[in-house]
Amino acid sequence: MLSLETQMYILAGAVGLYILSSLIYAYKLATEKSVPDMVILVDSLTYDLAVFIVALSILTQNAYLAVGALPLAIWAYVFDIYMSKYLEGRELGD
Amino acid sequence: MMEAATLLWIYFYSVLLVTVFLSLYGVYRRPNVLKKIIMLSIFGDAANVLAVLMGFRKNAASPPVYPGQTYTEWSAPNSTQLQQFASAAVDPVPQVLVVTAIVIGLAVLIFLSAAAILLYRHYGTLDVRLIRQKIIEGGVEE
Amino acid sequence: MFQGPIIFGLTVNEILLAVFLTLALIFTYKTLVERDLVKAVVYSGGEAVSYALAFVVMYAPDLVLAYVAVGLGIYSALFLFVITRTERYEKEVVEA
Amino acid sequence: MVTDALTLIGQVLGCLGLVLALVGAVNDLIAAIGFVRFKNFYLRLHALTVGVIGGTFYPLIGLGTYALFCIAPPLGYYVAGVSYVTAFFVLITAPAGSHAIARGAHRAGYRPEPAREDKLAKDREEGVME
Repeated sequence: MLSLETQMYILAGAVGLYILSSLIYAYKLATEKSVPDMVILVDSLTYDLAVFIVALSILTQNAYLAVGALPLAIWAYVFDIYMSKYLEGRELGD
Repeated sequence: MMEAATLLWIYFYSVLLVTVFLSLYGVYRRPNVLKKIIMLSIFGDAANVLAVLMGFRKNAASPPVYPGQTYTEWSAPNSTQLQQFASAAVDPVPQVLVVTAIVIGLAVLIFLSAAAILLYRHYGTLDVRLIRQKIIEGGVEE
Repeated sequence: MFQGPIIFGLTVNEILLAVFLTLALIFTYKTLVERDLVKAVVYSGGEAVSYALAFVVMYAPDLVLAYVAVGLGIYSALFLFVITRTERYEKEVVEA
Repeated sequence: MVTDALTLIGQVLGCLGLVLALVGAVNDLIAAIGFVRFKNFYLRLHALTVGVIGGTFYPLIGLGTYALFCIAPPLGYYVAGVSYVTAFFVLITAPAGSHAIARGAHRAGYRPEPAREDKLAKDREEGVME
């Protein structure tokens, strides 16, 4: 099978691709005009970075770093719900 | 010619200081009260990151949480393991302080938001220049 | 222990930290010059995500638990609540 | 003998998970290009779907499998648990969130710009559906 060095370099390549796509998302977020587009761009950025945290935790052999993935995914969903409620023109407590 | 690492660390501190001064400029110059509050939140966040960066260390190599390294049966680490751990670990004291600072900043911002809503109910606007005009015209003192 | 490649004497964590701090600076500038306050709130959410990832690469993931909840969730909800109760656009000039 | 076969199966599954993570990274890059290239908001929702399911859910499953079979037990079990739970919650919450934001955008007046016909807006004007 693949040696350990090869596995780690494949993982590092995946981390590099995630960073590249996050930079594209951030560029698009900085030049975007309408509000729903910006909201789904923040979503994509957050989900990307959740995977990035887990990959970084495997890459540095540190279990302590993987904690942040679940809150990132959950609070991006909450951000979605708040913005859609605002766009529908309803109060936040409805 | 300095090393690349030294230049990068100078860049970290300078970009954080630029963020801090940009947000303070926003607090001072923007007319809307809510924009002032948003820039104040960014100011607090940048200050927190600055505090954590002071505890970060060059070539910090992913310390294990416990020096003994086993999770099921804990054994006291010997002096070599402790030395390795202390030579690679980041400083935990600013992180503990920043947890408190985040929560207190949240409380302060909730108070300021309630004050902004009351201000809008009283004057009908959030622009500080219009509020000053209304105070001068209406003869309300302070 | 695999520490990743060392590029010009820099570890991967330092390069990623530079990237995330620069992203946060760009989002702060966009928040400063934006007239629409809803867009300013979304930009501040992106800035919160950038700082959370800066915390991760600085080996402080316990702060991420508190900071993502506060910066992306509660600040956005709070500011949107204030916007629904008050006005949305920031005025540029004032007639005398 | 049996132990060797089980170890080999574990290695194969771990490497398949690693390949899944790499494919997911490529998917995410495709989604990012789609965000740049597509014309309006309702088309970009397709790119969001590629970025969430193909670029987040499958790589998390792959990384969890890799950590379960190819990393020494305490760290491996921990990372596998975190990634499986995160993948489950992403699978539940992301479609609900994208549906909510699409509905809110259509109610707020963002129309699909190069479109032949918008039947939802027409139905809502005629009062067929609320």
